[in-house]
Amino acid sequence: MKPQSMGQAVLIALALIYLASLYFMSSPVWMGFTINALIVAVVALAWNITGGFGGMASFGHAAMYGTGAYASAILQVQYGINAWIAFGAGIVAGAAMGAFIGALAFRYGLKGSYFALVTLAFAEVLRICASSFAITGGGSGLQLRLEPGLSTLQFNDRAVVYTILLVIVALVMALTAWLKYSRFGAYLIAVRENEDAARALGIDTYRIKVKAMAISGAFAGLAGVLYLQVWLFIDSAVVYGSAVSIEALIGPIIGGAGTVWGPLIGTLGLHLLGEGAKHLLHNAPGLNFVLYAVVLICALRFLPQGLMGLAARIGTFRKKENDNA
Amino acid sequence: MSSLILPAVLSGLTMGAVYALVALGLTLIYGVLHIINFAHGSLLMLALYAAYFLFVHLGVDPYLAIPILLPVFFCLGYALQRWLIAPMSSGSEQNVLLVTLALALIIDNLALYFWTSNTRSVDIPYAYNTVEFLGAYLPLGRVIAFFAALAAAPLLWLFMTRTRTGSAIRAVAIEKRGAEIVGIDVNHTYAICFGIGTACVALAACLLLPTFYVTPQVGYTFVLVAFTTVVLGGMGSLPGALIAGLLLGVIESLCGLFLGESLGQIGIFIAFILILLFKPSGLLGRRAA
Amino acid sequence: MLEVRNLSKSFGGLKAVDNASLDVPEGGIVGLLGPNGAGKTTCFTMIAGFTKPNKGTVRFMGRDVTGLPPHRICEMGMIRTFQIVQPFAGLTVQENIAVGAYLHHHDRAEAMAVARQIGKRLGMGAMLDRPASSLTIAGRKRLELARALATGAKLLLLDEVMAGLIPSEVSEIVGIIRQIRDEGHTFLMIEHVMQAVMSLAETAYVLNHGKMIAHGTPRELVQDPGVVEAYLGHGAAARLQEGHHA
Amino acid sequence: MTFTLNRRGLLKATGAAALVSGLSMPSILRAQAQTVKIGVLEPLTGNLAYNGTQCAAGAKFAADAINAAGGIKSMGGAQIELVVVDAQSRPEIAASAVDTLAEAGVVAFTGASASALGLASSQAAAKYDLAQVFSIGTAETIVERGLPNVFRFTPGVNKCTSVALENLKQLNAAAGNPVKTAAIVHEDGPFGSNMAKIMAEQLPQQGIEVVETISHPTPHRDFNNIALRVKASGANILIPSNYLNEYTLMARALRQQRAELMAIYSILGGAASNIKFVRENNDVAQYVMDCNHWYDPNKPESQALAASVAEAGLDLTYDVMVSYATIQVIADALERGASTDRKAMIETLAASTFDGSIMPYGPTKFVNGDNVNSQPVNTQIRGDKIELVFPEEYATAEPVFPVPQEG
Repeated sequence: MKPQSMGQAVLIALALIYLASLYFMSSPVWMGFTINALIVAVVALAWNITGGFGGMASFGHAAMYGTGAYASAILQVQYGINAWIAFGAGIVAGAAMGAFIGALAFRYGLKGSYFALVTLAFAEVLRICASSFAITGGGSGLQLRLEPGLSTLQFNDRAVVYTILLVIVALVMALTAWLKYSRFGAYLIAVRENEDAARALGIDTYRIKVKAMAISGAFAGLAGVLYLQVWLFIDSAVVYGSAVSIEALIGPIIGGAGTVWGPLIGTLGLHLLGEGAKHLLHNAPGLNFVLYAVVLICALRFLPQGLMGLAARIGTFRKKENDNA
Repeated sequence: MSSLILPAVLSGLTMGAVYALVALGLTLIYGVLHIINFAHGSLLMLALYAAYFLFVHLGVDPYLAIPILLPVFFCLGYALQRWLIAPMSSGSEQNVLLVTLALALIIDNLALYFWTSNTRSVDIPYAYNTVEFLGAYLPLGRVIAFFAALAAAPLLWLFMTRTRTGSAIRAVAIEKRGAEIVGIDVNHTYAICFGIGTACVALAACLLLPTFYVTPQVGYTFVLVAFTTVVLGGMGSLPGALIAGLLLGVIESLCGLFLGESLGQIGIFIAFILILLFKPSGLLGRRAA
Repeated sequence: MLEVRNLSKSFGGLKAVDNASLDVPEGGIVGLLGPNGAGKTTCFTMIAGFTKPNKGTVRFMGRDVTGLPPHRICEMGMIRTFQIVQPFAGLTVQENIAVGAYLHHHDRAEAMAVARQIGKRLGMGAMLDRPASSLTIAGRKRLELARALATGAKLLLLDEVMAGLIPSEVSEIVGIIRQIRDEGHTFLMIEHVMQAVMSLAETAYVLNHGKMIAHGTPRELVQDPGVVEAYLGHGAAARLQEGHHA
Repeated sequence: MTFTLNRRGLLKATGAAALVSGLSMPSILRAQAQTVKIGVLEPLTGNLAYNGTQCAAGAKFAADAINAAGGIKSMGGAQIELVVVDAQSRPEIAASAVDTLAEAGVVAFTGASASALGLASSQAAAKYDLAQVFSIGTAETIVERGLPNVFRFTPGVNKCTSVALENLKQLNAAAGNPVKTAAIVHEDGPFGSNMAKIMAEQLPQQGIEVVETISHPTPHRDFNNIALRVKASGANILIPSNYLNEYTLMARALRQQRAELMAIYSILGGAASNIKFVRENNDVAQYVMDCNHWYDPNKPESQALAASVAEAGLDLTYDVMVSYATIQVIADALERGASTDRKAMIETLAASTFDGSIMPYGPTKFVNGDNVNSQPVNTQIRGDKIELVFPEEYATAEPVFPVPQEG
């Protein structure tokens, strides 16, 4: 989690200054906007586990995000279960969905394009199912009753919601950092770099990959639950829609996949860019997505390790390495 | 209900022909470049708009637009691959996926910006003509699409096996390094292949427009089915795509008839996941990833 | 320590390995020789659990390990390396070795300590913090060995560990292998570089067209006309007799 | 007119967006003595952009008309300033956009074209005590939540369905009860499914037997099977409830499969009240009947609106009408309350008895936020026009029921 260079330190500091400045700006608009960005950042961090560390680019993280949101919403709305329990259940459901998709996909050795397609298809099947069944409220979705309070995990004050989200993002990042420097993280990176070599070194690669999907699914499910608790409403297009899956992967790639700070920085940067463009282009419909896409392409070409990778090369703290790979 | 089975099968076949047409381009690109073109649906949408505007502004019948749009979209596809996708993805498979995804986002949202989400459709004099076959009424447009697909697949196959360019494409598909050594311009060949794939989409669009509608989201309606078709037919197999497209059309039609139309589409996705899981090489594919 | 009996594998009618048997005694260095496409690597993949044999058994330290997945076999103490060495590029040299060490040391600090110690033992002390992608071929080969050792393996299956090295590097690695053997490890190595096999292996097997055609000390083998024929083609045996110092 | 904006700008899709920027920039309006801000929260991008843009345009026409007529008189002729924000067809954006509206200081806002957006925005607005007057919001959950800031001026799905069936009964009776059987084709979302359920219960009470019920997803590519099943069922009329794209394909397939129906009678039909559908599919559109939101074409304001819409080159859809009317409702509340206080606004709206809107409604009466005196009316496509055919007091043409069969 520690910055490795002056550039990274500056980048991280910028993000932190922005996040802290919101407490002094007292603008509900910017806070609301950043709350959305932080929820997306949690899915981005989820994607980062499989896509960044594990090298398995999912195009369907909405599958876990939506499952988390729906699990929590169904428990609260249909069964009247306490929001705290439902919160935990959403995370567990996301993890279970991740493990399920992973177990199926990796059992048959899917990777690359095939893995991307199968995750996409799963999200799509779930979207259709969620809009068809009564328990999920069909296409009209599910809505939590507006009852602010600690027991319902609903808060009227934006600043409170914002603070909670900041704490959660920090926790997820801390967990990511811990994972990265654990046995599991080393194994996951080994699987990304060379699966056969990893197997030879005694790594049960199937288990590692499924575990990664489960952890990623738990984070994604957490993001889905957060969305539900903040906006109190979900429907199938919103939580299982492809927009979630796309936003989940763009942020980390631009910020730096496989880094701890990359997903947050990428997501914040993109959302700020989109918001800025909206003001510059006078609300031109949909153009923020065009902008995201252009930035994504440029990042793929010019920033192979994302912003964090770029920043790492500026003012390195350590002795300069000659990297001839 | 039983009296409906034959018309449903025929209807499924004609719909399946459209899936096959869309899938032909996708499978060709996959077979050679080994990438999944996520922008395929968006290019279809673009072609539908092109055909629509040709009709509305210049009065060009969608079928007569084929000779105009085929070369235009070939060039578009060529240019996209040569000067955008290839240089921007630096050769990594995952990057290609992401670049085409980004391209889809760009095309879709620009279309939304310029043309709005309004549904548009063309009102042509023969729109309601039907062909009577074995007591079933088949929409003329769909019958034409069916035969066009039946003709396009073998033509494409002939092109791949009988022409110099076709041989070059196949050489690159099988052994990129080797092809480079014998003097084939790989980047050029890739771009040609992408161009042909995109031209297929233009053909599909011209055949689809008389019986369908255009919105910026229309590509999405077909692209997942096209993915399924490509995977079912075997990634990269032209005859596979044709057979799989027709098969999926019939499956969807019959599922819709007996299980309800909603499940018809879930059926396609479930089929898709099952194929990916159990037989990723598809019906006629050689091998999985 | 390792007993392979009647191992067979065919790919679509083509017999890659046909009834191959071999033994590796504890503490030994055994070579597995053969021309390109003889089935050596296929043999390795079956022994190490990467592919399932059609027929035959593999016993390691008295236990039947046939058909077990690689990670289980590795846990028992047998590990293979790869012909084309690919370090985990995103990690440093020490972290690379630690990936191996994690097998029996779940704690990061412990695994890293083991990695440091093994790295130093293999003469990589100076490069431990460098990214693995910056290593030379020789460095990568060492890293491959270090990673394998770090798993605590008793038996190492080395797949052409000398290929692509210049002679001075070869003698360095030969020295290292000897040193490791003396510390109590056992080796089965596929090798093309005759010099290395000659100086290292006590016994060797020769595989041709999937069949074991010879077994003996390296010195016996180079004099076996059948082996030389298989290895270098028709008439090679005769030519080799004339000028014996390639 | 206070807008320097060229009206033809609206011809383009960007029109509404340009309008947004023009409106939210107070500098343009600084010349005015006093302004009152009203929010317009609509999806200007995404899947629902067409409806949202139409709604935004309707609100603008209303604000123009009111301002031209002297603004809010009780507030010294204060001019209405619209603050238009984009809900992007995403609930969380709709909810966040409420922050923007609150920060801009609006007294109330209208929106949003889709129930999902409206549900999200009204909940966010409740925290600000900010009134939301729904333009379109057919889902009943909107008014079932007990939020005091929610006002639905137009009828919900339940009322639309029962009125539609009652109207059908009367039309059928007037024609000598030729319709005995009906087929229902509905999209499988909540809108279609819910409506199909109500119809299956209520149609038999009108003496009409439901012989076939077919649901389909959205989007759906192929309507041949559905047309075949409708035809095979021998139903006299077809009652569809789906959206424009599917409606278009369905109508074509019915024609191609030569289904002989006495009527296509839709409820809140996406297409049957859509002039674009009429233009692009004129042939199959003929005599299609719809029970939907529609204005009272005989009112002078309605005719003025129709003229303005035509002048701007826009489609006159029910979105425009409904949105126009909701601005009227808010303007009336401002007139009576003469206050920009948000809480006071909610109270004034709740007490509204306004009956001067362009809609064919009785005096407004909000019960739990739902206007009990709203009602849908029947329209029918005739030639290249959409005529109001039922109830008689608002009608511009006689209903044709059943449809004359072609030879």
